[in-house]
Amino acid sequence: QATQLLSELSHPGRTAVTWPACDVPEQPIEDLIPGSYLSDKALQLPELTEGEVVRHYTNLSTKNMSVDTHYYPLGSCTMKYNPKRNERLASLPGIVDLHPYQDEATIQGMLQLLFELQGIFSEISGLPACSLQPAAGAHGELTALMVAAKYFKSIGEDRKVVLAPDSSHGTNPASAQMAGFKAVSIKSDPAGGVDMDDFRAKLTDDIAVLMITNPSTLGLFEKNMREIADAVHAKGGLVYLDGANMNAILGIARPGDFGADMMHYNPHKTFSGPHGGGGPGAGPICVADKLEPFLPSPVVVKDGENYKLNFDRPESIGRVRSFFGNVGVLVRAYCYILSHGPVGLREISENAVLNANYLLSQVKHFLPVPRGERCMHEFVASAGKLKQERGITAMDIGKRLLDYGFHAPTVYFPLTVPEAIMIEPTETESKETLDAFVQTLFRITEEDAELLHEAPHSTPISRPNEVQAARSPCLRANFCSS
Amino acid sequence: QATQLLSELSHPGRTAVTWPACDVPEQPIEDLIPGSYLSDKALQLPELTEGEVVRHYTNLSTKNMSVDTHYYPLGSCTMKYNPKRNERLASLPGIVDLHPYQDEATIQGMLQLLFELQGIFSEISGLPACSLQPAAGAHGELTALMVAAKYFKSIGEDRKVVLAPDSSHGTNPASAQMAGFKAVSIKSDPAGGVDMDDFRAKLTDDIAVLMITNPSTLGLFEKNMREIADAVHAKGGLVYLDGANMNAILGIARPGDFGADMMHYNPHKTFSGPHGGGGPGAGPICVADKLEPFLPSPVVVKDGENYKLNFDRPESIGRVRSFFGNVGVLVRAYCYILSHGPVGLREISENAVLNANYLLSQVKHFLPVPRGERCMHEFVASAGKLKQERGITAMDIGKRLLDYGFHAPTVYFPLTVPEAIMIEPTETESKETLDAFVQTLFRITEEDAELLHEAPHSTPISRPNEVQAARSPCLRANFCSS
Amino acid sequence: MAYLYNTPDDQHAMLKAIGVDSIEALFSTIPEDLRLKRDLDLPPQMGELELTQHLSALAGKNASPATHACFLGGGSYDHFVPAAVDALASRGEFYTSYTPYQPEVSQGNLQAMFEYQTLICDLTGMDLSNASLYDGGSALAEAVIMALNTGKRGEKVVVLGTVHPEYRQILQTYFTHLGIEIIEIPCVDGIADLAKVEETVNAETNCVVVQSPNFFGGIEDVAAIAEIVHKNDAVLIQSFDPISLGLLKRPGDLGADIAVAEGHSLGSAMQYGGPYLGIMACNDKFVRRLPGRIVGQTEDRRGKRCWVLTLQTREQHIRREKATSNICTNQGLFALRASIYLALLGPGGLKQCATLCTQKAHYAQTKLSEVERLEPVFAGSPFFKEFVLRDTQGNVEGLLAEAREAGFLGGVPLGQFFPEMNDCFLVCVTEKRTKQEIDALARTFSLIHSGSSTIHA
Amino acid sequence: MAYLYNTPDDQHAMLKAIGVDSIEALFSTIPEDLRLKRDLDLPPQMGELELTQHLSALAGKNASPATHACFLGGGSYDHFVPAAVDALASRGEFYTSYTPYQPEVSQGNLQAMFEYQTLICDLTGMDLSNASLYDGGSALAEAVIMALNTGKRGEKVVVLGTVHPEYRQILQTYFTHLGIEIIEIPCVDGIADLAKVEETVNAETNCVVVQSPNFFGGIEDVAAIAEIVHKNDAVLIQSFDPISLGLLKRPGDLGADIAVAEGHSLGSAMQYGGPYLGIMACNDKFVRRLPGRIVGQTEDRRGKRCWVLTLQTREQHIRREKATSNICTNQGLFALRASIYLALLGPGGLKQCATLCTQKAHYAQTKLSEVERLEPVFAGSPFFKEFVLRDTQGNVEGLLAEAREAGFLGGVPLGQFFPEMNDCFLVCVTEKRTKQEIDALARTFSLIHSGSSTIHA
Repeated sequence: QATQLLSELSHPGRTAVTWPACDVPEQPIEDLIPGSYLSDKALQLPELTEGEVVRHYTNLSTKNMSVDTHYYPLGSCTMKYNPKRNERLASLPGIVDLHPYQDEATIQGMLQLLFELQGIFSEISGLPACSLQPAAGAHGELTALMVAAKYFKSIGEDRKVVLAPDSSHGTNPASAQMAGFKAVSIKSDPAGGVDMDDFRAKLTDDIAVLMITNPSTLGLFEKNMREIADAVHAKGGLVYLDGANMNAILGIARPGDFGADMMHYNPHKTFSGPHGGGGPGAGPICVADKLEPFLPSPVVVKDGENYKLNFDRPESIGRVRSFFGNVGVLVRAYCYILSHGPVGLREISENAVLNANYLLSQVKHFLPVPRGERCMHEFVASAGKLKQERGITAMDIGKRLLDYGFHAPTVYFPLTVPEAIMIEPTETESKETLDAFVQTLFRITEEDAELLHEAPHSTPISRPNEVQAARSPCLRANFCSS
Repeated sequence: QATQLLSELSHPGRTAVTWPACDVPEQPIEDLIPGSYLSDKALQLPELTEGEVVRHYTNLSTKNMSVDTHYYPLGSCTMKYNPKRNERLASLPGIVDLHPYQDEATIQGMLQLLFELQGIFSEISGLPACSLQPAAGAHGELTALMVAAKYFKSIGEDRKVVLAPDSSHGTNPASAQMAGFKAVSIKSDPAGGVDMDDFRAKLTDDIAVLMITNPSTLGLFEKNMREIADAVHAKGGLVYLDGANMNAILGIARPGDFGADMMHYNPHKTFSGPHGGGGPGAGPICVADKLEPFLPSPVVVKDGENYKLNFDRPESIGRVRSFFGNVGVLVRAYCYILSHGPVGLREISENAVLNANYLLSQVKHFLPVPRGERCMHEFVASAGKLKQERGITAMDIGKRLLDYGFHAPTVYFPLTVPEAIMIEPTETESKETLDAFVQTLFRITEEDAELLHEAPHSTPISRPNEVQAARSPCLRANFCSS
Repeated sequence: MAYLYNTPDDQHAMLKAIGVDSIEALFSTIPEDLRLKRDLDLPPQMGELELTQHLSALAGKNASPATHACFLGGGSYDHFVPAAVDALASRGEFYTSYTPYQPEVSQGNLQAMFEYQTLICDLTGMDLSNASLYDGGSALAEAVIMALNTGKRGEKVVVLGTVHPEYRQILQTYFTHLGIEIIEIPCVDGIADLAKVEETVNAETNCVVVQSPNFFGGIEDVAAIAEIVHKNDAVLIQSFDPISLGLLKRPGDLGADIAVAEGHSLGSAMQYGGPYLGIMACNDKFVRRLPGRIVGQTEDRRGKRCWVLTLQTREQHIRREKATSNICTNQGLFALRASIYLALLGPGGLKQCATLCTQKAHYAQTKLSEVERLEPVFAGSPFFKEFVLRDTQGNVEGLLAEAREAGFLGGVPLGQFFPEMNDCFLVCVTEKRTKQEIDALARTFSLIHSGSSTIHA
Repeated sequence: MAYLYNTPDDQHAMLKAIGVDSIEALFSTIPEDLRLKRDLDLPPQMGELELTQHLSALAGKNASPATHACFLGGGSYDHFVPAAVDALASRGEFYTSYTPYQPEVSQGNLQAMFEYQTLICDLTGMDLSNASLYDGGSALAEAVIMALNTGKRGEKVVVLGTVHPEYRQILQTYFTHLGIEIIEIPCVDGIADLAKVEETVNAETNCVVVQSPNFFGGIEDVAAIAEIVHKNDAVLIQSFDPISLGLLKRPGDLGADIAVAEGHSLGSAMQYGGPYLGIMACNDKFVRRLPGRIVGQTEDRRGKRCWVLTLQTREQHIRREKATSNICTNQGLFALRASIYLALLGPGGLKQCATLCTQKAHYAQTKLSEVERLEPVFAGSPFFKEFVLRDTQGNVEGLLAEAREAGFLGGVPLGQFFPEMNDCFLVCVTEKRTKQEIDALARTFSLIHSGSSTIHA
């Protein structure tokens, strides 16, 4: 039903909204605003009834796979269950409807929550200072790198290089670039860790920051973590931890304890913020004491019994976002963390790692996992051999999984593994589901190659022509060449 | 995904709920309640995580057609759009969470709403007294018939007969039976109205109540309404209006003005209460002044500036339901009525009738509509000829519509039309949708008979074996012979 | 205009297709003299913003358990509703669909109802459940109808005085005018007097209605009553509190033939009394006499397991005046909520919930009974989550009004139901009440007693 | 334990399959000395009931527009959100899915984003829109990056002083440490001085940032500024208020090359500042430099129209340090909300909404300016829904604190952004404010002035 676009469903004269009559004495609008500023064209927005809008979007929604409907082992994205209570609580009056410029006296409950959350994030990270302002993980990276830049400036050093392993998220080098650094890539060793020779070779005196994802995108804990961090510190550099994979080590190891000076969290991954079809996330960062003065303003402080916003931070990099931050996401993270407590948080990681290792132990027999027998919260299998032997690609396998009611794992990332299939079960899936997934995956590897190339077969659409989409971009309705 | 039953998904040791620790000094439970009263068996409820429950029910939901997803022209059920604002407003704190035994001082807002709603229902019906207590339309019928019984008793008359046309809802005779009356059926005339000869023949001196659905289930306004009502009144009987079809005459004709002494509303039909997969509805009734003393207790009254519950009603039939009534449904009706105002309410009926007549004008060319060229808010087509000529039944057509993404109309009701197909478009569907429906319906009548007998083809299941279901009833999991 | 689709252009095109000039003409079948010649006298239209402001203002005039610690019970309870219940039951596919007349496109509702029936059977220990009735009170009336219809000779209905007074009123309304005799066994001690039951129930008794936990919170000796009832070949109908079954023996284990309940506690809000959920479960022998919808399992043409409405020959739309009941709508959405609630809690969660209610209620009874002005009533009887207190100063109204000012909905005055108990009130303690709230209520009652100004909870 | 699935039995079976003895053993790859040897020092676990009570208590410590008539603006606005927006956006399939990497099972999100892009283009009069950015402030920074990256020689960024002060701070944070010169044109009269713009913009200017309606609510002469900017071959970036486009000329009509906005007003709550919606639209020429996700239309193998993420070679996951931005997540859920909002309002509804804001704001300006203590600032400039008042007694803090006691969030003090304006505050009037509230605020200010005790709204 829902493949028509809003613009195609539009029908002149329909509307879903009735505004109240103007209850103040009305004046001709031209008496209030000069006519030259007023639009002389009718807006081309669609005209629909409320029922049509509801039916359209309800039907659209059912064309998505989602965590609420399907197993979604999308590696690196931590598609865990998003608790319904968090949605309810983040929508409470007095939470959802606060204006960011309300006087502090009227938002003590909110400030208390945010103050506590700063402390919670610091405790989990082992890094004592926290900023809740960044709007997403990548934004947190950028913010932290700006903090680093200001820190070096404050001590009179001019450092330009940001190192990151070649298996890192693309956001790492991109953030380095945006922050004015030079992004340099470090090779991975055959076991998937940092190639120590390459690392040492690239660890020059002008190292500013080493960005490391640990556990890595391969799902491995960097075995030389301490040595790497010590080496960076010895050169006067800072270590940044990409916290995308914190789901594996909550309460088990703290970045601040294993050498990081800065990190971000991805609350939509680790702390169950809903992924929202692409966002919003949030990107709170924690840093070591010496970097605290440079964090964005404001931060929440406690003054006696009162909570306050502290803007009086002369060394701060300033602002990276309007208002306080992605509070709605942070409230959900707070709820999630309180729902677990210290023991529960550790159990999250234990079970995420248990689920991943269990899957690994079952999958490796028919889909090689090149990097290691053991993993943290996710692992990367390879269809390289299948491709060589039968022409079956990681993409084919991913697409075919859709037919069986499973979302595909992440494919072709990290780039260091050929035909990579990156599987992250998360802790909120049952052994039964994992078993069903493994059986299906195995069955697919035995299926006819042609069938797989043409997959998926039972989804609302078959494989789209992505080349055409990029070659002759059609980016809005009624404006496409085709 | 969701065809497994909860009991099959259950896994010992899982749960979705963590209750708080007991914060009062705990005592051994046997010290509080004698052991012989305590269960000695473990409950056999399913054990699931929250995520599993969410996924199960989310997927289950998508196996339903619904107004939010599909056109649903189910005759007699008025499947109109259910406004989202009503759901939000009926869920406001201070509305949704009130305890029925709160002191009147703490519920003045609620009582005001209910008091106003009593008045609104009376104004729309033209009958001055209202009880909001009945829980559903059929319950309203029963209640009104009890009111009638008590009324006759109060004037020392012993009347036993309740008349109702053969095209009426089954609830009419069933309610009459439950209320202790003898249900007698009146024939329909060829045009679908009350057969006046049969009516006169059955209008005996012990007539208690004539129950009439007007507009009728055939979608026709009873042309002899005044004459019928006068005749009943002349015999000392009462006229009851089954308000199921009020959607056709809001602000256009009032039952109290055309002869009814009593009526019920179906707020889930006329006033957009969601149908909820079968309910809840509500069944408020309005009655003439002389019947007011007999209405159930309590009713809401206004005393100066205060609203009160009046229990001091010595002639009342008493209670038909615990507490006040289906308040949540009534709040939605109130919202719906205020969303329209007097003009808007009439427009509802005008457009419901317009849509139905438009559909009728298009459908009659290929599916005969035996009773009349014109209709009110719905009409009944017949597949009788198609069945005779090609073996295609009303059921076949209904099932095939499902394949095309339309819910089936009501079939085989009323019983007076062979192979009845009862179509009620409602006012909240567009001409485009009606046109698409007509085209599809036409296309189906041209399709191969075999294809139709086997329809539906694209739904989650094919036609179920209903005979087997009734013959060897399996009414709970793990307790079926098959 | 709020939700309409037809624009004037649409209307014009449609009228043309119909072949009439005006919408007015479509109503020509309504005799002129029967039509309303004026606009309805109703409040003017409000858009969504105005309506929201209006309803918010009305809601703001109510106090509620969101603002006052709620110790009210008596058949409607302030139990906790997990967010997942609201989230799932508010999906449009559930609440904007109707009775599953077309099973091929209603498997969601049908399976959910079948699961509901299963859950209710497991919860109650009964053989069968229908797919829900209106509420606990009318469900009880339907149970009596079902018992009367089973053909046993007796036509007398015996009802214990500890049954919810409103439920007893409903039975009076439904049956006395039909000439069916309802014999109420007065309750003196807040619990059934077995000797009186023995004395009253006889061969003419069709059925006996007991409630346990009863209206005063007391737990009846249902098994002993069942023995008396069955000895007389009568039907035992038990009204129960579903939450209590986390701890107490199930109606089916106690010998009930029909078990009915107010089920809103299973995941639905109090809503000022409705819509609620009428639970009805029974023995196999009633299978073709059950009122309301029933879902059964079967197979489709391809042999796939599926579910349908079944045994419809009991129902009014088929059998008309010969139907087992006039019921048409059920409370599908609230049965769904109950299922989701039970699936979330599971056996352990329900047991814990019931245990918390019991522990806290007993703590509260002790604590509140220590208030000088108050004393426990029926103190000897075991109870679940409710108990009765007497205000020795005989001013229940005043006491509760002052407590209300201090932030408490402190109890249900019993004088409205039992004139002889107008110095008593019923206190309910659910799992939501905290020790802090209970202690504060006790302190408040004490302060009221001593005449001090009260403090807000 | 809250949401876990593995029971001890499951864990045991899984460990056995893995071939290790304990969960502990799975962490053996983490060097012993890097592990935490204690429990985290965090609050203990709370079940849902406790957590609900805790959050409700926190919420209860906040005042909000639900309890206080809100006249706050400055980039975050108390506009009305229709219930349908919440109902639809809260469907699990929307909010628990992620970036549509698998288009075959993400057509819902993809089509919704394509429609969002279409709606934004239609709303702004621009050629292109991406699928959203974080918020209005960072969107503006991304717009400047995009302008700087187009290859025009100039590296100087000119920003008008009437642009939101926080947005200007963000530009400072993003760019000054990179050595990019940001030239702010001070604002004296609450509106851009065209002569100063003319004077400042030159061949070295890469882009000019203007906001209209600006931070003070004033409507800038964007067309005139565009002329100056384009004469100097620079890029004009306009930050706008989407609601204002119900009345005002669109950025595309005024000559903006890039249009950015804070879009939360389109159907999302204020949420104490986020998550919000960064809108970015631009001319065709930026198509391969746009940051963030973009959805394009294409066909599947069977020729069916469908939608995919496209132009991904701009993005960090492909291009790493050569990407146009580091952005990975977008604000998909809030773009969805904006789409639903715009689809509900349509052109007429948006125009009416904008008109109500304008009429009411002007009424309020007049009314509040009549208060003896207050006077309008920048009174000569046309404005949309916000305006500045001066407290002639210089005690903005005290005035607003007293108004708060009377039930008003009366305005945003401007001293925090402009030290020279610490006797001024910004008042915003949306369609939600009623004449009654405006009059009551005026009365309250008067009463405060006269020293009378205030009354609650």
